[in-house]
Amino acid sequence: MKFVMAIIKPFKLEAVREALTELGIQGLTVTEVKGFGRQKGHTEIYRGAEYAVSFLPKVKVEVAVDSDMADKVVEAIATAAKTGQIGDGKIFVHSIDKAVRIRTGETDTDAL
Amino acid sequence: MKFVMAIIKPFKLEAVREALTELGIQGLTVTEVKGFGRQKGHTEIYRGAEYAVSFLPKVKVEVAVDSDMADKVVEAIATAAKTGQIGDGKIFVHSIDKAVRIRTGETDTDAL
Amino acid sequence: MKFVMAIIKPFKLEAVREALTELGIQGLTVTEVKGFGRQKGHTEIYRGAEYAVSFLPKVKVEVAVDSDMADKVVEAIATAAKTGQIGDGKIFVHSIDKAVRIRTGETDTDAL
Amino acid sequence: MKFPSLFTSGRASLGAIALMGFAALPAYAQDAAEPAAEAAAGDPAFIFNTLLFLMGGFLVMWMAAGFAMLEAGMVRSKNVSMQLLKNIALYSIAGLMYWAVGYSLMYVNVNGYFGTFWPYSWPAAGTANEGDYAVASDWFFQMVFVATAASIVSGTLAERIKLWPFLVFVVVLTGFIYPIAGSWQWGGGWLSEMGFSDFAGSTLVHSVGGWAALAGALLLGARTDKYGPKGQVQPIPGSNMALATLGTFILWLGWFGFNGASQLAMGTNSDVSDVSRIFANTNLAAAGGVIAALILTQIVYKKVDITFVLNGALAGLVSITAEPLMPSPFMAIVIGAIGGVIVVFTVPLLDKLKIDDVVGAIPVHLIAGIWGTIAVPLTNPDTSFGVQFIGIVAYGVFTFVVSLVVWMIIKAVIGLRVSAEEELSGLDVAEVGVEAYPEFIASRVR
Amino acid sequence: MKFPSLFTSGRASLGAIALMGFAALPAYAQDAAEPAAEAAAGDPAFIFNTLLFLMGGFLVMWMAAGFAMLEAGMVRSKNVSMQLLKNIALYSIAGLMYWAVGYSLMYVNVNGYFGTFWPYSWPAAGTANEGDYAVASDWFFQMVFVATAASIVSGTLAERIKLWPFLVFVVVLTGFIYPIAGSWQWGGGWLSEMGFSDFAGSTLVHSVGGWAALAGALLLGARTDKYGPKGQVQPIPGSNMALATLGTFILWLGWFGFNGASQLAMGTNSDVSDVSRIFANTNLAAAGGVIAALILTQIVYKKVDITFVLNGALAGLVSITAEPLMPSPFMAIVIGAIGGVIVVFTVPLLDKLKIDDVVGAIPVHLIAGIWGTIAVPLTNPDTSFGVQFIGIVAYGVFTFVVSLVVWMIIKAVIGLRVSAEEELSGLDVAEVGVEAYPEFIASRVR
Amino acid sequence: MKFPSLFTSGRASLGAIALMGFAALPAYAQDAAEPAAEAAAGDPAFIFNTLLFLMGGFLVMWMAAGFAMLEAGMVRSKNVSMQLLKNIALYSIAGLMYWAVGYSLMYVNVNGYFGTFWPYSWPAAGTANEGDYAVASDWFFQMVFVATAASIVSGTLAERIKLWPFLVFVVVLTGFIYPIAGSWQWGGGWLSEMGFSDFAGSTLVHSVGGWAALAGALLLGARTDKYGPKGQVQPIPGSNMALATLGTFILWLGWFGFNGASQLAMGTNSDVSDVSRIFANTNLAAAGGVIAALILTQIVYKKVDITFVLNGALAGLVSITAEPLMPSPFMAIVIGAIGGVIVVFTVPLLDKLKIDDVVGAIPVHLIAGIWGTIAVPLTNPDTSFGVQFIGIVAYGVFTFVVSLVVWMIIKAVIGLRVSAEEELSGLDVAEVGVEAYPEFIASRVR
Ligand SMILES: Nc1ncnc2c1ncn2[C@@H]1O[C@H](COP(=O)(O)OP(=O)(O)O)[C@@H](O)[C@H]1O
Ligand SMILES: Nc1ncnc2c1ncn2[C@@H]1O[C@H](COP(=O)(O)OP(=O)(O)O)[C@@H](O)[C@H]1O
Ligand SMILES: Nc1ncnc2c1ncn2[C@@H]1O[C@H](COP(=O)(O)OP(=O)(O)O)[C@@H](O)[C@H]1O
Repeated sequence: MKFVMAIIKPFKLEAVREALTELGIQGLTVTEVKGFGRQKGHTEIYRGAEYAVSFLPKVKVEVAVDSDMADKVVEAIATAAKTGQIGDGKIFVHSIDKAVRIRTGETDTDAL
Repeated sequence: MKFVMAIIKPFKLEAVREALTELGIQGLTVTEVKGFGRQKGHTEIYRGAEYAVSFLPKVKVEVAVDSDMADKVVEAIATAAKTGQIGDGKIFVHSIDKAVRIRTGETDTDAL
Repeated sequence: MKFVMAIIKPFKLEAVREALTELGIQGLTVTEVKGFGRQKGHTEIYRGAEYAVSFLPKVKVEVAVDSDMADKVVEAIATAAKTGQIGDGKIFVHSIDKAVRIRTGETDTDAL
Repeated sequence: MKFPSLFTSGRASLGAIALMGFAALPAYAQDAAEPAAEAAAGDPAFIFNTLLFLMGGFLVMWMAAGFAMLEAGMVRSKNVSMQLLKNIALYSIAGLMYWAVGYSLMYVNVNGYFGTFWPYSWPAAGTANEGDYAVASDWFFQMVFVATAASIVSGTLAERIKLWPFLVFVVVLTGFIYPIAGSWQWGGGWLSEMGFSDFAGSTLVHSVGGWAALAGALLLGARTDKYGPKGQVQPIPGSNMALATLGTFILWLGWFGFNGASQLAMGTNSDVSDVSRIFANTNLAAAGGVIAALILTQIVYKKVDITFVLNGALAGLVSITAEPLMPSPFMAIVIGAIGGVIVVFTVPLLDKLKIDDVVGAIPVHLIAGIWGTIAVPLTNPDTSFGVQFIGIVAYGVFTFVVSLVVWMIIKAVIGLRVSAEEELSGLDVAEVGVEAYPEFIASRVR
Repeated sequence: MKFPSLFTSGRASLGAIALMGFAALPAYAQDAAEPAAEAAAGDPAFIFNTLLFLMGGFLVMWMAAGFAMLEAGMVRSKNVSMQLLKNIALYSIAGLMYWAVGYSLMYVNVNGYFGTFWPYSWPAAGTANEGDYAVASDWFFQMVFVATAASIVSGTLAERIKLWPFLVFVVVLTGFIYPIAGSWQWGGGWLSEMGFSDFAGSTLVHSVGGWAALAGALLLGARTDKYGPKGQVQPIPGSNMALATLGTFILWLGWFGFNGASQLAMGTNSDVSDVSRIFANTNLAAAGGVIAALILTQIVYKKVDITFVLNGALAGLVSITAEPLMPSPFMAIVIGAIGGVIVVFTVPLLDKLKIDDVVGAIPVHLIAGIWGTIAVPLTNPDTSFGVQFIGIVAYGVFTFVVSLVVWMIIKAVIGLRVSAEEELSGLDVAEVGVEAYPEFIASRVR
Repeated sequence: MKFPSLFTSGRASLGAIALMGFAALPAYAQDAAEPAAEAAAGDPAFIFNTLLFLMGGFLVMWMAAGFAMLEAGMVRSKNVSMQLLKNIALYSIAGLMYWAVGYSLMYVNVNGYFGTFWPYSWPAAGTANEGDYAVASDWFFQMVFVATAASIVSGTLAERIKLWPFLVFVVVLTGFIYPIAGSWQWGGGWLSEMGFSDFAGSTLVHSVGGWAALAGALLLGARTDKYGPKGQVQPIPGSNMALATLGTFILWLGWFGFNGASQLAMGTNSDVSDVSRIFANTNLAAAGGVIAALILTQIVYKKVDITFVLNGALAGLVSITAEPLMPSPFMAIVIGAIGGVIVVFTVPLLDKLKIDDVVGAIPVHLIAGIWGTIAVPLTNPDTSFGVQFIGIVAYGVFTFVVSLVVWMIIKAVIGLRVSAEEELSGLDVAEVGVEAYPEFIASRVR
């Protein structure tokens, strides 16, 4: 099984969720994060003093999938999350050894 | 070493922490997340218009453990977090190459 | 490629980011988390009743890097995040199979 | 050019005699500002007294917002919308019920034990009643008091009671229980005959609210997980201390109306001097409550629990409410400070009894209310401990028993408590449908 | 020892006659407290009337905070600083413009359709004007009304309008549109001649604000994503119900000043009785609005939407504003309750028309304002439905058309709307530079 | 049926003459409503004056909540409970100290430099003093002023000072420093003899608070990381702009009491007209401050910093406080606007000097306070720049030096500052034990 982690722009979450649902993905987990990257933050002025806001709000989407789904999932996310503008984010994939569904005790692919 | 990531119902956190502590686990990290899954969210009405709340509050628990502890840890979490109701969550396990304790520089199993 | 995840004290974030930038790292992702560990929380009293605050605020920093950078990155974080006091946190490293930059579709090392 | 009469448009203007900022204008309207013919010259005392009720009334009305903020700050974020909703609804119900039946039941034709069952109304527009003040202003002032009593209940029972059963109880409390009990004293009933004294309502308002809350709390039970399996107390911190503090300041401000306007008159030098005395004493008692709670929590717990300090202010205010006029400044401080002490010791006590009072309303309103009522003879020679005691017991027994019965009936008929699951997910999702802070990720651990 | 005169220091003191708490002091100042010589003894009616304006004025001023909190609670967290900024800026602009031109245009030398273009000023310090009240107090009271009208616009257009274009519109609205329209009735102009009646401004203040908001909303368009591709409504929940509720309570409190002081006099027993009646009726109507919205949302939607209940309170208040004096208590409740019903049904209606009104200001202020104005003849025999209708249409046409033209000019010259990207990132980052809640991680999904 | 007398029950009722809403009742109580015998008919001027103090007093009391909210909004979330606690505690201490010694020291038997060391008390219940107003109302009004001065200190020193040392300073400030300094002018002391003029306290209240804060800030040092290693300013944004704005509106509202009631009388037509003038001027000055800050930040920084705009409102208010009566409307706007300009330029200046003032209290209260005092002779011909200057310097030297000494003694004996670690974890955890927003995950980066 593979674990796909995507860092995307927050307003793209709904599009990504829909794209994944269309692929038949039944579950995913979302975390609010802050990203630092090529997309520079902005300079703000507070009470007359400048400061850099270097971290930008992003959303992390995590999906565990069957290995042969992984590429499709990556592609679906990449397509749905793309604006073509800097800061669109990244997708990282790694392998997982095991998955368990807590409710039933099912494991691995059955658990997803 | 293994890295165990569990997505659980928020109110089960305390039970999970206790179960892990009993196993001798000395540290873990917790993140507030939102989950999308078989457990459907609910429909809300705001000012006369319906909308779906598809993301539900969940908690992510992460524990790095010695490989031979991994199964016990998974089991402990699965038992403690179980309500038998839909939405109980998932546990994912993957291998990690390295662990470092920042304070001491200890590595791998010593670092956990 | 490697994926480095560090749990650090929140006020060390800026130092860590600077250390990584000096290494040439161009992106990273930050999450607010709560940690449970050897560093004990504190006991609080609320309206006359004691309770333990066992989770402490921490920050999780995640960086995907080229494999040969991994050690340097771990070292840089370890140095920058260290106070020598209990609770400084941990660094975990695992391998990733794939990385994609959403904006361009570049993959793997190019994507970082 | 004719100006609209008062009734037609509600406006007149002295624009005609306006002085311009930079230059004189060529012409002014000539015939403006014919003052509306006055049937009779005003009686200053009548106007002053009425004004006192109106000012006191709007200050006490503002306390509804104070309770709403205090309670919203003391509950968890998942129950905040519900708590806000209850507060605005209860204030509205109190207003309607006190018109529909409450005021008459409390003040009209009281037979010693209750008055008359009828809606209440006021002189027609453009006319005034005989007497010392406009009755509508008195109605307004009395109405905001009953809302206060209902707010107390709302705070204690937060985070687990369903909306509608709570509102049904409010209907009964504000339409019947409070007015009947009130008629015994302020309506000139049997307790007032006996010489009981409760200037602005330590017992009539605050303890009555507290007894009703206590009855509800016993029947409703504690919030899930408030008390652990081994009986230990598991604190459930409130979500927003800024709101709780704001609420406390609002209540403090409103209390000047609560106590000050309970003088009921300011048309003479001595009456307005008494109102002034009451303002000063009220403030001193609250300050005494704050400082007592501050010092005591530092000593007992090594840290200063802000929620105790906020409760201390309110307990000081409740304590002085039974007699805000007679005490010397020094005695006012002492009476208030003892209120603060009461809070610090009785909040944990209630927890030992497993009575779960989310905002501390029972210590603040009921227990400090009893203390304040008992303390009246310390400074008011026309009163006696015996009669004060009788009054306290009478209000306690009546309110507690009737409330308990009402709560039991409501429980039997429609139920009181949300399901365990709803309590877990929060009442905002379960009953209101609108979360208070939908964008903020709250720690959902409890 | 001589005490400073009032003008020099602003202080005097009766310290000399102070009674000490614990012991007499050896000596008192002997010559203290020579009362400032009074040119003439005061006229109680003059003073009471002026006091009514001052009290009413500060209560209505407080409504500026109410709108700010209500709107801050109903927008998303990324636009909160902007909304707060707009509210404090618009209140300030209203104050300056109503001095610079508004008051004279509305009240001085009105020719039937408008008054005079000049800054307004008051009698010199230490002097008093002839007439029934101090003109400066009237100016103050009228000024806070115009700010209310501007606040209404701010709520509807939230989350997408740029700061400066909005403020430019406020300049025109508060300096010209509102005062000209106001002169027709309260300035003694043609509508007042005709017998139109709007006691405290259901139409003159609330509908005028609502029409201006509607014109702006049509030109500005809805927030991105408010209406989905298939035309469905995609709710955008407000970020903070505690603030929204606080704002509503503030407005409710302020409304006692709004309606009560619109009696314009309290120097006679009957005037102060009327003010009392107005207080009671105002409260009953608001309560009616709350309870109607509460019950209706429970029935229609199965849950009680707190935002509708808050809107219900305000709609009840707006509804009674055209005639808060004449209705019996029962009628006041009915009039207010219909306001609550209006909200529950017209909020979704506007959405169907794709008119995006962030806080529900159009239902609350415009539609309930029309209802309140139409309802006047139900209880005030001196008025007629026909004339009320003419007034409503006249205000509607004038305000809507002029506002639309002004909005169009502003749009053409400097633009109205932030870019899509700025809307996405939030107006706080884009235009204010200071986020409202920088430390809290908000859900940035929308 | 006998109604309880006022002292016994605090209630009476005209229920007997009540008019029923729907039907007449069979019988009314016959003997109700015997008005309490009045020793003497009231003197309207006495009552009006007293009422002015009571109204002004409760409005200024409300400013305590304003400071609490403003400061809670301008600090980081980890220090919010502490800031709230300090504000409610300082208000309470001010109330107790001003009774225990402050008022007498300021007003009773002033020898030119200070008055008498004794607690202060009031005429017995049911009696009235000779003179123009009830002394208790004056005490109440003066007491809330001293609390204002203490609030200023709290804002500047936020986020790093320990609770108890701060409260010890408040005891000294409110019991001694402020009253002694105040006696020089309002107590009829040497500065008032000389012809110094400060109507409502730009210098006596605001600058005094500001000087005390400045002395503390110098000794306490800046917050960790406020100034970077290379001396650069590292902004620390406040956690909640909604609260900061609410606080500002509360203060604005309270200021009508602050300045308006400093007229000290409204028993004559000219006095109440002056109060009206003051209301109008106060509002115009605040609006001027807002608009000046708004335009200036847009020009200088390209974005409108809401915190500057809020400070601008307050600076406008402080600026007009020394003379709110004499200026024409236009001059009031100008005086206030210059206050707004001062804020925008002196906040960064203080940062250059590495004086860390969390809420901008020194620019707003001290610097604008000096400006307001200097500006008095522009509109008040009875004053001179020379004497104004002497007054400003006298207050500055006295308050700064004495405060510095007191701060140094406190520092030596019990220390002033929390440890670096406690500062990092936040004062709420370290000293209060109750976090303000325990459920919300705050960005803990700073
Ligand atoms: N090496 C990395 N490891 C982890 N997260 C990264 C890394 N590089 C970028 N990110 C995340 O991806 C986001 C977008 O990256 P950025 O460089 O700004 O633009 P782009 O995705 O267009 O290259 C960042 O805000 C950060 O959250
Ligand atoms: N494939 C997945 N990848 C990542 N997280 C998942 C996945 N499937 C489910 N989850 C997480 O687990 C939670 C529970 O899953 P759900 O399908 O609702 O019920 P159950 O755990 O009973 O099968 C989800 O809310 C989501 O956070
Ligand atoms: N086994 C683990 N797995 C995941 N996170 C851990 C683990 N152990 C510790 N942590 C994280 O590291 C933080 C610091 O650990 P702690 O034991 O308190 O101190 P130290 O880092 O000095 O050993 C914890 O708060 C927790 O967030």
